Amino acid sequence: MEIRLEYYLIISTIMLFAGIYGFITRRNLLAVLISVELMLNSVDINFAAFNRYLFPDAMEGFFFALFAIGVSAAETAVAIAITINIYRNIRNIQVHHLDTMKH
Amino acid sequence: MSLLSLFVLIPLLMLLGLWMAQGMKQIRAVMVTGASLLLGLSFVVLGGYLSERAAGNTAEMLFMADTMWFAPLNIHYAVGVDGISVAMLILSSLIVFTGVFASWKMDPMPKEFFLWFCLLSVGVFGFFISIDLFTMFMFYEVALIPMYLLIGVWGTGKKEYAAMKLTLMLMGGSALLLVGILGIYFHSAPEGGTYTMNILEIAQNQMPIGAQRLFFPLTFVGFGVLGALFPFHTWSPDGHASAPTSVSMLHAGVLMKLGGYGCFRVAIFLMPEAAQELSWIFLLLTGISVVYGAFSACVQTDLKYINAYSSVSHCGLVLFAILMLNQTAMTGAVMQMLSHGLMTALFFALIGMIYGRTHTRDIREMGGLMKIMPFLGVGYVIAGLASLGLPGLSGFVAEMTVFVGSFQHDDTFHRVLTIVATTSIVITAVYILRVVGKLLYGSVVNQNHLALTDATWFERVAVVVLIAAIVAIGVAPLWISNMIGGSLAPVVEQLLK
Amino acid sequence: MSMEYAVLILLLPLVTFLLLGLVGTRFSARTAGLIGSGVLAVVACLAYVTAWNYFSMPRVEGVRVPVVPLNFEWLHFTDQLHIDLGILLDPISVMMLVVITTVSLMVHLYSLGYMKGERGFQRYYAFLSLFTFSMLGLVVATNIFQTYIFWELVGVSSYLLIGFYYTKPEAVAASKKAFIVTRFADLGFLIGILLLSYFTGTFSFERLTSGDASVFADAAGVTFLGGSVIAWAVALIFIGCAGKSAMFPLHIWLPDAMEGPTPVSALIHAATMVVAGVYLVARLFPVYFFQAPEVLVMIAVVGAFTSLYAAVVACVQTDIKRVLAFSTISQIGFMMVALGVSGMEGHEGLGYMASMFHLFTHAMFKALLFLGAGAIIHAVHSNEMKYMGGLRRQMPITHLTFLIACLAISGIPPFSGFFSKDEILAACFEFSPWMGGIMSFIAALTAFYMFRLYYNIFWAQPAVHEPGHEPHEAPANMTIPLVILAAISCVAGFIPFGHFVSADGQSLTTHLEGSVAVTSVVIACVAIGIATVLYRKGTNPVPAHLAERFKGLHKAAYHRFYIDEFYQFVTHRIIFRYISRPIAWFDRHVIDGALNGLAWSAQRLSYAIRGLQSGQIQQYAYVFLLGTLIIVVLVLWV
Amino acid sequence: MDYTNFLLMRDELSLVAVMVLLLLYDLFGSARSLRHFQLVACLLFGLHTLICLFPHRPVEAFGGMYIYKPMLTIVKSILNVGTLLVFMQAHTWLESERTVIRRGEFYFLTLSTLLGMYFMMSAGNFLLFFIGLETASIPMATLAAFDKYKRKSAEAGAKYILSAVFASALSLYGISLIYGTTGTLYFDDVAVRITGNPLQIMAFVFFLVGMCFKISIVPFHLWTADVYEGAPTNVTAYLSVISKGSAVFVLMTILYKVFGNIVMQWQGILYGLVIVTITVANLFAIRQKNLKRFLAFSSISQAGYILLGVISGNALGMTSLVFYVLVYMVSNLGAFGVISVIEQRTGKVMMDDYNGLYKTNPYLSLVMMFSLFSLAGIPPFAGFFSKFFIFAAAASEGYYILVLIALLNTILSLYYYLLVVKAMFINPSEQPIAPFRSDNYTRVSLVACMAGVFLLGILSVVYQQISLFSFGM
Repeated sequence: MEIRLEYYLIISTIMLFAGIYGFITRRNLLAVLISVELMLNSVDINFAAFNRYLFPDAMEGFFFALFAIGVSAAETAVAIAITINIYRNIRNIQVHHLDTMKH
Repeated sequence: MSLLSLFVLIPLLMLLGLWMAQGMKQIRAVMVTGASLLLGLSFVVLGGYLSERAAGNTAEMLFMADTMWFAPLNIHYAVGVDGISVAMLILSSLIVFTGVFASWKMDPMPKEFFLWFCLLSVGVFGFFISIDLFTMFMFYEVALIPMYLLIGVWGTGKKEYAAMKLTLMLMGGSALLLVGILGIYFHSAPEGGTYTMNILEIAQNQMPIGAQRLFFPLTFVGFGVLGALFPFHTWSPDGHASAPTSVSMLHAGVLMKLGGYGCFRVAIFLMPEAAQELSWIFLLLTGISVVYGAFSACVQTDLKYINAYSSVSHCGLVLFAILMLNQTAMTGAVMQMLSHGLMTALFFALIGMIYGRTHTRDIREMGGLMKIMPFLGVGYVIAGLASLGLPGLSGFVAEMTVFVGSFQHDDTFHRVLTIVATTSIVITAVYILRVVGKLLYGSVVNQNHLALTDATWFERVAVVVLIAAIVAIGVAPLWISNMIGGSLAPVVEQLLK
Repeated sequence: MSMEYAVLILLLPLVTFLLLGLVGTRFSARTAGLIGSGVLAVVACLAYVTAWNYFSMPRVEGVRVPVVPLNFEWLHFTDQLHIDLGILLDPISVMMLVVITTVSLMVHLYSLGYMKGERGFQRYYAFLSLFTFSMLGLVVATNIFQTYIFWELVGVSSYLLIGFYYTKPEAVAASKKAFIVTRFADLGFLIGILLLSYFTGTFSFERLTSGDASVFADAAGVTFLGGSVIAWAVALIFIGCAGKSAMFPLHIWLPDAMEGPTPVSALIHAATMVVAGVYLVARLFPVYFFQAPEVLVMIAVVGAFTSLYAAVVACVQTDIKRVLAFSTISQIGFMMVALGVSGMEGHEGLGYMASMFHLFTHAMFKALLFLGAGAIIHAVHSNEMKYMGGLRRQMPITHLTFLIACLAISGIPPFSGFFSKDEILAACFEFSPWMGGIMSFIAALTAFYMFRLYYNIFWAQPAVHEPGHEPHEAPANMTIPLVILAAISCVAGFIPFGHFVSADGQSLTTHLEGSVAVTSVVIACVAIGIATVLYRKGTNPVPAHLAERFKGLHKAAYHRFYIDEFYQFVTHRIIFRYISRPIAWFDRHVIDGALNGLAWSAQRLSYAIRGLQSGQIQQYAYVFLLGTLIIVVLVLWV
Repeated sequence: MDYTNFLLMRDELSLVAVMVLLLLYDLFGSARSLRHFQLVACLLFGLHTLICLFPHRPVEAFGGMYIYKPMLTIVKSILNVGTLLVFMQAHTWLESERTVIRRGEFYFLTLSTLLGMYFMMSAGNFLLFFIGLETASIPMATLAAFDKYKRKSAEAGAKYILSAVFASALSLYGISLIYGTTGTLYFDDVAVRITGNPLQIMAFVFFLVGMCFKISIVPFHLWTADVYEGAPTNVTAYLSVISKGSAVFVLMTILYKVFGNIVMQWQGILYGLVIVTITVANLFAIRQKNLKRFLAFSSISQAGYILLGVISGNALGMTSLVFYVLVYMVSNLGAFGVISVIEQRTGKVMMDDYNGLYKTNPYLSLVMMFSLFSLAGIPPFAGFFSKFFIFAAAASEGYYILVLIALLNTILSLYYYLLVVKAMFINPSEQPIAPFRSDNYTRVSLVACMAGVFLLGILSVVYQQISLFSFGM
């Protein structure tokens, strides 16, 4: 069976929306972070797949994916640091507790 | 340095002087010196203007100066005056001058008060000398904002509400105005030409009629808000009632004239065709203003409200006359601006002085003041008589010019409106005499008032100067009417094109 | 010939006004009064010289030509329309100069005594000077706008003088009423001027009355509601005249105006200002006659009705100044009628001449009556008849002069009123017998109420006076003017008035119309006789019976047929309650309310949408996503 | 590979040098000498600002990955000056007991974000752009959470990082689709290959919302108020002017350069966004009692006005936008400076606390008032001029109705600015903030802000200089 570009795109889109869904519904900050990673990774799949299937002459897509992975790692690091900080402050990491500032 | 720029420079120097002044004496010294310089300067300009004209100088604007300011947009700092601006400059400097005397005993924070007062003057003078739309608009806004603090800090009654309302409504007006100005700017030259903000240059170029139809109402209403155009006038009663004396004077006396002046200088001068087409709508509104303000004034009990509504009526007449779009009526409009400026300033000055003594402005709580303070009483009567159009005082000259001019249209619409507007002279008489009767005549209502004193010397200065000006215009109107009428010729020419 | 000195006639009173008005309090009362009176004496002399010079000028083709010694542009409207200030001397203006300065001088002198010791004496003289100036300016106006200017100025000086006792509420109310009513009438005047000037392109009297039909060419065929536009214009102008001259229904201010000092009533509200309306109609007479004859008829009708109305009311008033006030209204009615029935050429212009003549004689004897009344009021400290009676002994000079005036107004020869009234009646009879009959009846009524007044004051039962306040004759400076005016009233009738003043400027020789003269004298005598019977003793019960019998009529007449109440209703109910208050309410609540509502709704909206900012990061993301998708949808499918 | 390419990146190199020097100084400086850290940092950064002040010829490095245009010098200088002002205002905060040991980090993190912005602006390729964007935003989260003992600060950090990642994920998704449809990441090539097919437009929208997040355009603004309120005041100031300013400029250049083919679409989108942003932000702002939150909404509405400069798509728009950002920066920093110094001294940030401030601290009140007036667009303050020009820019393309709506909104905004003025000047107070003397750094920065507020408009040279380097589509 031939694996076509569409398959990758479908997968990546599903990942993206799964990530978004997770982001919006998860209660735990870490779960939310994981969801964000899903979103970022879907993008990486996109880049790689486009590069492989449509524009195999250059490596732009791959490189972009690489950089994106690096950046997302950095983001996660910072996010986790902040999460820890939150835990130190309020002793839990429930997202809905982060609402002292509103309206 | 052009002569006219001094009008902006002197108040700025006054700001500086005030900043450094210590104590009430120095503050007064700065203010009196500055205001006198301004007054002197305005008469120098007047003299210069008249002699230039007498010498046959027929340029549209005199004493022009022009400096490139924002080259990318072709914005200049451009000044120049014609007869109308000269008249307005004299009015402004007179009122600034008398305003200083009327707020001689300012308390608290006199320094701050006068700082804002000077800033206000910067705006006012700058506006009248500008012939560049941008500069004009800038000065216009400069004049608006100090009002907020002047009323909010030093006012009385519902001052915060009034100050906010006034500021926001006027800003609303200037919002419309700014769109209008931008529209004019981007149609100031044919496609591919260099756009310009210079009024004289824009007038050379015929704006497309479509654009005129769009921007004339915006510009007119924008300025009209400040000119108390019905139904955008409601800032005026509350604002005037809450403002401190000299601010009311300056605001009703000069600032409201910015509206009329702008309507005429920008809206009508630059968009004559749309003015012809759309004037009827605004004529209706201003016609309503005239009568409506007068009727409203009839039943007010607060002196300042009476005068504020009377201002709505009189300023309505200014816009009304401007919209009549002929030379006589417009001359009348400018004279009405002058006249209303002077007499309303006089009114507010006197009201402030009376209020300062009786601590009430409710006419039901006062009576028989003529006997107690004859000077102020007589002043009030004279102001009242000027307001109801007594010949020999300025109001008559202005109103008659307006009425005769307005009547020169040969269609029923304009005629009927003119007749409606003329009825205001009767209603004006009703409310003026009502106030005079209740306030000054009759017996003393409040026995505590018997101990009150008449005007002090500085109050007398303010009152006498204003009365003198009112009488001067009323007795010898020809030169000023000719000066104004002559300057209107280009506008009328535009309209006839 | 040059008569530039006529300018002084105007300037001197003005200067006096400024002097007394600005620094009057620096002078003692006496000095101020003397300055005022002295200046006025000079002015009067100047007026006489002017009159002498003018009337001794040769006629041109039998016509007295006007002289304009001064005319300058005061205010420029358009190239055609401009207000000039100037002096126009022609027969009627010169005649008016004489009348005004004479009466004014008498009043000035008289006031020296009458107003002695009043607070604001200087102010009083300042206002008198202002009035004199304005009135003189009015009569010498060269154009209709100048008339309007001075018209307003006399209005305001009248306002100031009526309200002279400004601590008295009635005086304040009366002054206000006078001003507003006349102002309302002036609105008509102003609109009339606007109309007239628009269609004729001029304000100038010379152009308007030149008889040149081309002046009115523009108005040809322009009609409005069936009347020609010129007719409308002059009818509107007549409304102004009616207001000033207290024609029905705009007369209501005049009786109240008696709240002012009595000499003021004599000067302004009897002799001079109130005849300004008559004067203006006379001034524009050719316009009325040639362009709007229907308006002339209207003037005659209004005049006659007013005259009748006022005469009836005068019969039952008890305040002597009010009686005189209504008498004034009635007499002005006579003048108006005379103008209304007049023609233009030659003898047809009799009415015009008679009107002016009556104006002249009336000014003298009515001033005399008022000044006399002033002396009486001065003596008894009241206006009411019931506090008077039997004064002929205490006040012989006043009595005598008053009697002369009463005879004059009643039209008994050889006093002046006889001649002028007789000519009016003759003109009326020529116009229509009905008119003549009515006017004769009014003349009889006049004689009746004047003698009712006379007997009630000087005969009848003497009222009881507090000891120490016995009535006494007025001082010399008050009686001398009385005597002078009485003398004039005696002889003025013999002036060949038609020789000086006539509608077409030609000399008009008049002669007594035997039948008319005899009838009127007889009627007057009968009326006087009735009055004598009824009121001489003051004990005759018939008047009371009559009043009881015709209770309704008497009461209505006493209340001046409720015209004032009607006005009260209109102004207070309709204007204040149903126009002004709703407008003020509308302004506060609807217009202001709309703005406040706008502010309020912004606040509400702000509260309503605050849930958007819930503080929940996930909701933010949700909104974020939603926003993105909405944009995508909108961009792709809209 | 030609390593001399690196030398073309003068500004970035200079900035990196400053960062490294500061890092080393922080690490190895003696405790005694570290007392002057603030001074040294400001001086060093000031030097950098001077270096960056002079434009040089346009260059392209790394095959078009890095692009320099003289306009960038102006924008970078504006950002530099702004950052310098923030540094000076941060003095009191940084010297406070809890923060003093971490002040080196503050500088390093701040400068990292600045570096990211530099790259973002100079990018000629989506890759560099993306890296710059992330470099600018990740340290920002740590800055927001800088006051680590404060719950609000931590919350702000969390909200910022989560929102930022979410936004950049969507944005990246958009970029990936753009890549998929055009086959390239270079701006110039993408620009040519954008045809306006639905997929591209969708991709563009995803990309755009990522940028809108940074600029805080409604409805992508919701993080703004919370983060502004929670973050340390100086960070908020930085966030509101520098971060926003750079993002706006980048957005504009990308829209001009890359998406010129679908100008109709993005103008339409911006049209709607401007209206929604200004209106909603103003409506929120009128109720705010916390001044930081208040300024957050004010800055959102200002962002709406800034977009008016983008929408016109011509050189006038760019000039006006850059000028607007400059003026907005000095005005906003003036306001934040006052809030910051008062918060540090008294801990008060509520509007009611400011009642009667003029009586006790007249100069601070005046600075605040002038700044707010400038933000409201009142002459003679610079804000008037910048607003005028931005409206002129929009009007130049015929967006009169948009301008009118924006202008009517200025009434609303004037209302809430006046509320603050009213509190300071009119409202009486039982317990006004006691008079105090602010430190010299703050003073200098406030004076500089006021100089900007007063002079930037009146001295037309600034505007003219900007206009020399502006370009349109």
